[in-house]
Amino acid sequence: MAQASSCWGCFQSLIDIHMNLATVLPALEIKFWVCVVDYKLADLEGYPDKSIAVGLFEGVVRTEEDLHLLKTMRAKCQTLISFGSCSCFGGIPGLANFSDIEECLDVKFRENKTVSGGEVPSENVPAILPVIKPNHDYVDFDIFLPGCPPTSKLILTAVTALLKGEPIELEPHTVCHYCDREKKDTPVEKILRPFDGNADPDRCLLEQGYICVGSATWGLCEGLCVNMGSTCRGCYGPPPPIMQDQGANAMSMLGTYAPLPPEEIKEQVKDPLGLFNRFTYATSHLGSIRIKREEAKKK
Amino acid sequence: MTTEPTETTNENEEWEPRIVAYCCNWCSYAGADLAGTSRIQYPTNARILRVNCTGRLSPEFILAALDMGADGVLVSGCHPGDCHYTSGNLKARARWAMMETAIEQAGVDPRRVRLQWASASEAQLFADGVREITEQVKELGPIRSEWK
Amino acid sequence: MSDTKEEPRIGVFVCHCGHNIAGVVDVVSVAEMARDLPNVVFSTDEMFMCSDAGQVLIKEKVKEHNLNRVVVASCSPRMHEPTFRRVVEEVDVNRYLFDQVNLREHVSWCHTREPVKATEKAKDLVRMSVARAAKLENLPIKTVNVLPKTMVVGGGIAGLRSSLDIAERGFDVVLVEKDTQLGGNVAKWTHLFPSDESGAQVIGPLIAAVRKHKRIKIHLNSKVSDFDGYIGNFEVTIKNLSSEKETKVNIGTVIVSTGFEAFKPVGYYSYTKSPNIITLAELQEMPPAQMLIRPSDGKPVKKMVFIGCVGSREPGKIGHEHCSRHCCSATAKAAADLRDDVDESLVLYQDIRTYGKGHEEFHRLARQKHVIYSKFPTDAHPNVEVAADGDIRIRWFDVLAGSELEFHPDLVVLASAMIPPDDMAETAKMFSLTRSGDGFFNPEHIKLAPLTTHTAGVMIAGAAQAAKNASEAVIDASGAAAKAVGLMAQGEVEIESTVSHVISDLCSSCHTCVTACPYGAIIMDEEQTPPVAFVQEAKCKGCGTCAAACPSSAIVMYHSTDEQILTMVEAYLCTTPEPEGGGSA
Amino acid sequence: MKEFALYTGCTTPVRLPAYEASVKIVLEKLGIRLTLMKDANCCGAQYVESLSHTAFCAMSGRVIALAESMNLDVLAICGACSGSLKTVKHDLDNNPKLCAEVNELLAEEGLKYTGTSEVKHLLQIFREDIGYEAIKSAIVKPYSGLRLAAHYGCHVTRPPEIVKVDDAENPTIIDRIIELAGATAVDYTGKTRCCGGPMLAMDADVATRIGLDKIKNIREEDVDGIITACEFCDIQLTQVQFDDLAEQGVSKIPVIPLPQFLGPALGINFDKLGIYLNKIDPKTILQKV
Amino acid sequence: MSENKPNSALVIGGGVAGITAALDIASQGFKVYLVERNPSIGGVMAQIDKTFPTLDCSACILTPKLSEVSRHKNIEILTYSEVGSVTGSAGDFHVRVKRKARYVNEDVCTGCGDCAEECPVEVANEFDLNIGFRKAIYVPFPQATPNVYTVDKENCIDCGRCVKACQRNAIDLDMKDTTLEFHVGAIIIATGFQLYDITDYPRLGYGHYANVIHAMEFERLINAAGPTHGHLIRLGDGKTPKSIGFIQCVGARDVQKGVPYCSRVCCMYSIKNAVMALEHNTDGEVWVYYADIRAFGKGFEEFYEMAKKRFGVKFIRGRVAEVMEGKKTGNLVIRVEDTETAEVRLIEHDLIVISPGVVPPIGMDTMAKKMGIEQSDDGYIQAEHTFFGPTETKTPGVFVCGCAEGPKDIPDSVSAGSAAAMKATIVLSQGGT
Amino acid sequence: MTKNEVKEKPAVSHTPSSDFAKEVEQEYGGEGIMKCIQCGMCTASCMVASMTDRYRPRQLIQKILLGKREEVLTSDLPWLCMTCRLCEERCQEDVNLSEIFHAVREIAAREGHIPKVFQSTVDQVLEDGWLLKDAYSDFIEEDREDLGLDTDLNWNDEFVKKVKKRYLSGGNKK
Repeated sequence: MAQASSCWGCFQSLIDIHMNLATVLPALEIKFWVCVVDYKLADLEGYPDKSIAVGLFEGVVRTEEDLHLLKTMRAKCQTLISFGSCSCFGGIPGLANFSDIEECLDVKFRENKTVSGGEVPSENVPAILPVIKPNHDYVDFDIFLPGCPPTSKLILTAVTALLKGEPIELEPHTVCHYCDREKKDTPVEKILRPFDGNADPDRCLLEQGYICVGSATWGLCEGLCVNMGSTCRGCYGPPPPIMQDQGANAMSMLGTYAPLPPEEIKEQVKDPLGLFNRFTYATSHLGSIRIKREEAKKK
Repeated sequence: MTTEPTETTNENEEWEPRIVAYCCNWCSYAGADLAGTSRIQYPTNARILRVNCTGRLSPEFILAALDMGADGVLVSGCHPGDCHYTSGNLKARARWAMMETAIEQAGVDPRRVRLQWASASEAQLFADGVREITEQVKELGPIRSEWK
Repeated sequence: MSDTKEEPRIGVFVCHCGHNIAGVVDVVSVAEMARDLPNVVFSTDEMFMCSDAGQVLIKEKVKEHNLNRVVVASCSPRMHEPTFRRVVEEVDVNRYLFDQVNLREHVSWCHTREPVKATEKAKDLVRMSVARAAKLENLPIKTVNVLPKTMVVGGGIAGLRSSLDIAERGFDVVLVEKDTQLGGNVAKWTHLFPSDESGAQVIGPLIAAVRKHKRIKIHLNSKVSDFDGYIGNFEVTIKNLSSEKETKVNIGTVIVSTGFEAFKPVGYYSYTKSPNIITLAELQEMPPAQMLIRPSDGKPVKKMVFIGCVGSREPGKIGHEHCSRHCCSATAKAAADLRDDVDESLVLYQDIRTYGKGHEEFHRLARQKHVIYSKFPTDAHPNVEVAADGDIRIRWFDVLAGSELEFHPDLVVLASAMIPPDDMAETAKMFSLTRSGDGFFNPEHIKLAPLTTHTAGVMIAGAAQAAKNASEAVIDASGAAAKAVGLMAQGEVEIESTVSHVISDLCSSCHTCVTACPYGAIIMDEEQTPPVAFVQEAKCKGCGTCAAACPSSAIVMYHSTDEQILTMVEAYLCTTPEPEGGGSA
Repeated sequence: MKEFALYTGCTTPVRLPAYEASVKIVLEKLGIRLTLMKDANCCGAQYVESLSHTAFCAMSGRVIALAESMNLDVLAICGACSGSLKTVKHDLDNNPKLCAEVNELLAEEGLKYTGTSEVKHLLQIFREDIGYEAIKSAIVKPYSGLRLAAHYGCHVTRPPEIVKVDDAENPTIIDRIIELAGATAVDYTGKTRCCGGPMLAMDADVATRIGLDKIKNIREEDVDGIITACEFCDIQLTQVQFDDLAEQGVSKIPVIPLPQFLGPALGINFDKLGIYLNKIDPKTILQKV
Repeated sequence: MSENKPNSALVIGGGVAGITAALDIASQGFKVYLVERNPSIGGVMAQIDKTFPTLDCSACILTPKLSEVSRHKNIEILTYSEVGSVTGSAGDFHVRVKRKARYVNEDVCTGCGDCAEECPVEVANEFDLNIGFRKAIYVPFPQATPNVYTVDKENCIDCGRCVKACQRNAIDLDMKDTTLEFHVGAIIIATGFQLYDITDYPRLGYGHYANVIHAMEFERLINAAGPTHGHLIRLGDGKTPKSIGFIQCVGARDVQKGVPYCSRVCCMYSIKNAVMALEHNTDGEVWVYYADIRAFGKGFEEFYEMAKKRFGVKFIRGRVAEVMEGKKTGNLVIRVEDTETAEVRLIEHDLIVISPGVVPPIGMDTMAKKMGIEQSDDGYIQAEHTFFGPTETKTPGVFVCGCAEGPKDIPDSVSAGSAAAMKATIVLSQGGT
Repeated sequence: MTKNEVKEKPAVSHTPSSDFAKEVEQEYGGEGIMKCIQCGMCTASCMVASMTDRYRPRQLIQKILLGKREEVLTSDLPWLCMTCRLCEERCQEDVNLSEIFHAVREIAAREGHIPKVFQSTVDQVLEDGWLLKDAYSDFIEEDREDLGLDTDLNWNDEFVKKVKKRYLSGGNKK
């Protein structure tokens, strides 16, 4: 199990399998898991190619080191799993692509509001990459397990299947499939911000005007948020075939639900990319254009 | 969708923008036909793709085209209220509003995309639209140049 | 849908269309380029693809090369797609495996002076079409029954004629008229210029016959409030405007004959500023009297003036650019007929368009009876002023004498435009009809299909299509009736298979498509749990809004799939540079 | 032998006597006898015609009545006279009131218009009364290598439905005779246009320019001469060539009345035809036999 | 045979009106005999290059109709045929049709053209207004329907080479005219029109000056399938005309020539041709001389405006008095008064196109008399009543459509064709009562 | 009022009337005046019009149709027609212009508007019986003699005097 730039939440979720770990762990031989087992990168590099049965890769490639780790994992693992939405779609870190790398460094270091005279560290840190490209642009993955984080249940299902040597069966449905709210098939009359009014707890949030991207999101979460009263923000990315542009789909869906005058829509939807591609900017078309732009800049 | 776009133009030739034009069958495609039969001349840059209705167009089609290297995308349909399918164009218009903002957010000049309404009898309007986006995109340069 | 996913074998046929395409586009090089495209096994160019020779060529080559996809690069598919679909079907290629490239309307005709770039564009378009062709799939050919009943919308002279013809031919008619009586504009006219009859004389017998006919059901004071279904099987709701009572009727065909409205030229020639400035329609509606009298005081009119092209022929003014066709002849006849009543009568005109049979004679008669014709300049229309005492003064320039003229008539008659009725937009929407610049409905083809529309099963007749006189409306009406009867007599008709389809496994029951469909064609299949969306194909008109809206990619729009569209974009943008030919073989 | 009352009109005897002479001698040669009308009066064309239609009818009517009294049809050799007499005859024949009015005046000298005499123009005599065949067989000295332009004269051929001389838009009689005589008839622009003569009174300048325009069009066809059938036209087309406005430095094109042209081909000598009187000498070309 | 009322109709004339009528009757399930005197159906529309006001290519839009007719199982096309006699009454007419010997067996000929290749006789092609050539065995135009060859016996030299060339033995030079007899319930006259013979206007120089042509010749000249392959040239010297003048109202609106009525189509076809001329030669200039521009149909006025504004066609209100030929250039000078300025103008053009009016076709009188159909003063078929029977003749069961009733443009002819079909099928469905 | 209506113009404008046209129509030869549709064929055909801007037969007809009586009668325009009838031959509405202009001349003449040359010529003709009495010189007489033609031209001058008395004394009367 390897980890690039990320919040470590996915592995946290793995740990959250709790008691089930007891049944799973004995079946595993952990060859590399920096935060859990004391193997170094050199160990991983030292294994023969394809000697590891399954690898889980969490996080996004942000640095040269991340990239090296990813490539090494690919070389050593027979099955490489893209683990979590960062790894699958760029995730939240992918939103960094809104700015070019210099802008990022400005915010983070040079003009950091809590540090004066900050500068970009240059020693003992891996070189930072100019842009976040989806991991699968660097290497091929065998399995994608999105989610921010993937639910423990999902992880368990996957791990169990892997142990049995069976294919991982994932339902292709979107969040709506799991949503218990009622649909009346009426178009949206006004788009509401989350702070507007009180939502009818039993009725589809979208129909009420609250932007829920559940219908454009893979429902591996089984409707966790929507059934809890919150709109879906799309953390599982698009449903299979998962390399669709989730944002484009969501906009198409929402435009259909809410054929309102454009001014009204622009007024209410100020940040469509953030709304609809929150976890998938790097793998979206617009994100792809941005990546190409940053790469070109480098040249 | 990740196929690398290729340059079709030679460096020393004058660069010509590549524009994907989605036209609805009932109004704008017919309008483009009429532009032809009326011998209205307009730039050669747009490649018209016929769709039944602008309502058929997900932003995906526009964004994918840009991603594949289109320098501009034109969407032309029936006037709001005149949709052959009642309201497809209203849906297209709403989608467009969000997409336009998104495009801007992503740092792509929104003048690369154009949504216009041209009925079957508005050949001139159609041709003007093609001319306009072509000229606009020419001004902006190749989509690649945005990151040069 | 495709049961046969055999390797695509595409034939490309590039049409010269005589000089039309070949004069601009290097068709030979286009055909050569196509030969090297993936899946293309045959490519050629030919003088006229639509000719018998061209059609035979396609058939021969399909057989010879075992082609299963055909791309014809010629004119607009709006013109010849049906022709070529039929051709490929004759050699057992499904009609949906044909694709047409528009090299004429979209290339050669609009890039006449740029042959090199036009040829580039042509090549791109052919490459795109070939890519699409490879992704095309078989679709079944479907027929539906046609109910033997026609709804005629509008009970004016055209609607009455259509109704009567269809009924006499032995089919049922539902006649819907929004007014409380039949007869339309014609019934209102005491004088039916340019004929000798009064409106009542013309329309009376028709109304009587329609009323009497047992096959015709009349709904007066009614409007179509809902229109659903498809050719042969429309479901119509007719709403009575006063009782609000709704009647549902199933019908097979529709004739829209909603006529026109005489333009009220407010803002022109001081219309409304004097009761003695009226429109030609108002003149025609004036009650019959011994003498022509002045509306203001009932005194006999001594001097009158007609002004032509009021609200017609105004370039750049939307809805008023067209010629209203009937007015010149009507004016000539009116002026001639009324000349005996008055001392002086003038016709101010731009062009005299007495084109119809016998109409030139009205024009000559008017002149013979000393009606003075005076042509005013296109860019300086007559000036009409109404003085405080009601005196009307017209000043204008007579182009032909080169002199300034002035006249003080008792009555000014404005030959105002024929414009669509004010609910035209509503009607258009109801029947999915498009309108042309003149505001009237677009026919299916302006030359050869003037009576049918792009909405299969819906015909148009009379002034609903364009400004027309009553006689022309009558001819249209019978013609439209023939079109309706043709469908009903056959009893069944082929319909498009380009409908949406839900892949139920992928459906997540988000209901987006249900909300999206303007025709209510998508419902949730309650048999399944959870219920998934389901397209009622007969109701689907193929707009594809649902396919675009479905966030799960669960909806396939047949013949317009995402893949079929995007592959074209890709073929345009992501080509590998053509390998340079290594000299001629 | 057919006989006609010859009405010379006012102008021919004075201004172009050679025309009168050549008509007589040529027609005689072709078997037509002419009797000069005595005690005639002006037909009233143009001038009286403009002031009073009735007066005009009376004047032309009297000329025809005179012929009637001679029991002969009228031969008019002047275009204007021919036109006047024919139109008036048409009017009198179709308007009994007018006819009565005229006859009232004529009665004073014992004349009466009854409509029995035909009015014919010279060209009609050639075509109808002599015939092309007869002309052809009478040719003894055919011309050769001669290019000639025919000028018919407005009042000779128009209005066609009344004068009934030739096709007004595409007249052929003179051309036929030119060809019969062995010369080449040349078509030219504006063949049926007016010579400008009638305009002389109101605006001589315009009249001249009209005539010169015709000369210019004819000259473009490289012709040797112009053949006329009306003395007014003949004189006008001759005179304009002497005008200051005329193109300088070019040879003048002889203008020849039809019988004067036909005469030599029939073997009649030049002098009898009065050719020596022609203002633009046609001898050289008429010698092309 | 006449006990059972016939379930079929006769359509006389295979132009666009007749074709429409035939299709509309046949689509109702009745049998139609479509009689056309030329070797192919298609009529005048087949000769036209583009149509106004959309500039659609005429053959392109007509061809599908032609093939629809030829494919229709209820339509029997009788080309190269003329109606010999008609007796009987509405519901049951007895018709005799003379089928002229075509010398080619229609059922066998595939239109391959081997025969024409062999034929040594070249004659002027009347379809191209005698500008181009065809062989003595020929099809009139590429889209001809039926696509079978015809021997033009007047010019055939009986050499028999075509007979040998034909691999299907379809040619029989001894073929005789035959007569076909059948019963029909209704008859539609759609015999169309012809153009006024403009040699009747010597002042305009047609037939006299090489570079004065008429509109239909112009259509063939700009037609890609025409004798010049669509190159607009002067027939006099092969030069490309820069300046073209169109002369209106020739053989139309002319009381003196016996055609007092407006021909309805000339204004528009000339504007269309003017636009096409500029389309062919963009740096040229085009003038139209007219008395009134009658752009009255749907989209016509808009087209007229477009011609003026966008194409820069110059319109002069004034009828042309005469056309004069320049001696060396072959150019033509027209005399006209611009009546809007009272200026007399002499304007030089490289090419003059005369717009002839529409007159009833040759044989209309004979046919009408033979069938006992009433004609109007101007020689067309008299419609029963403007409102009550615009497509009915004075003879019950006999209908009229298209230009047989008077000049009409294509959409009006098509509408009338459908209308006549409607009326005919009412008679058929009611058995003539 | 549409925006392109004529601007206020101080020029004296004429009030159209059909009276004059009716008057011409009543006159002999003037019957066809109402047939004119102003196509310009006559002007284009007219040689006078082609040589001078003063004369436009079509426009003259229109002025009559609009009732510009004084303007027409007091001008010399009606007298400029050569009566060559080329226009009539071509007129597609069968308007007989030269006869119409004769009719107008007659009206003008009755009201004393006669161009001098017309008046003097008429006076001469109606005095002498023919046109060229004064021009018939001895030289011409000799020529005639040489050609074998009558030298006594025998013109009657009695009748014309009667005509003058009856129809044309003091201008003319109808």
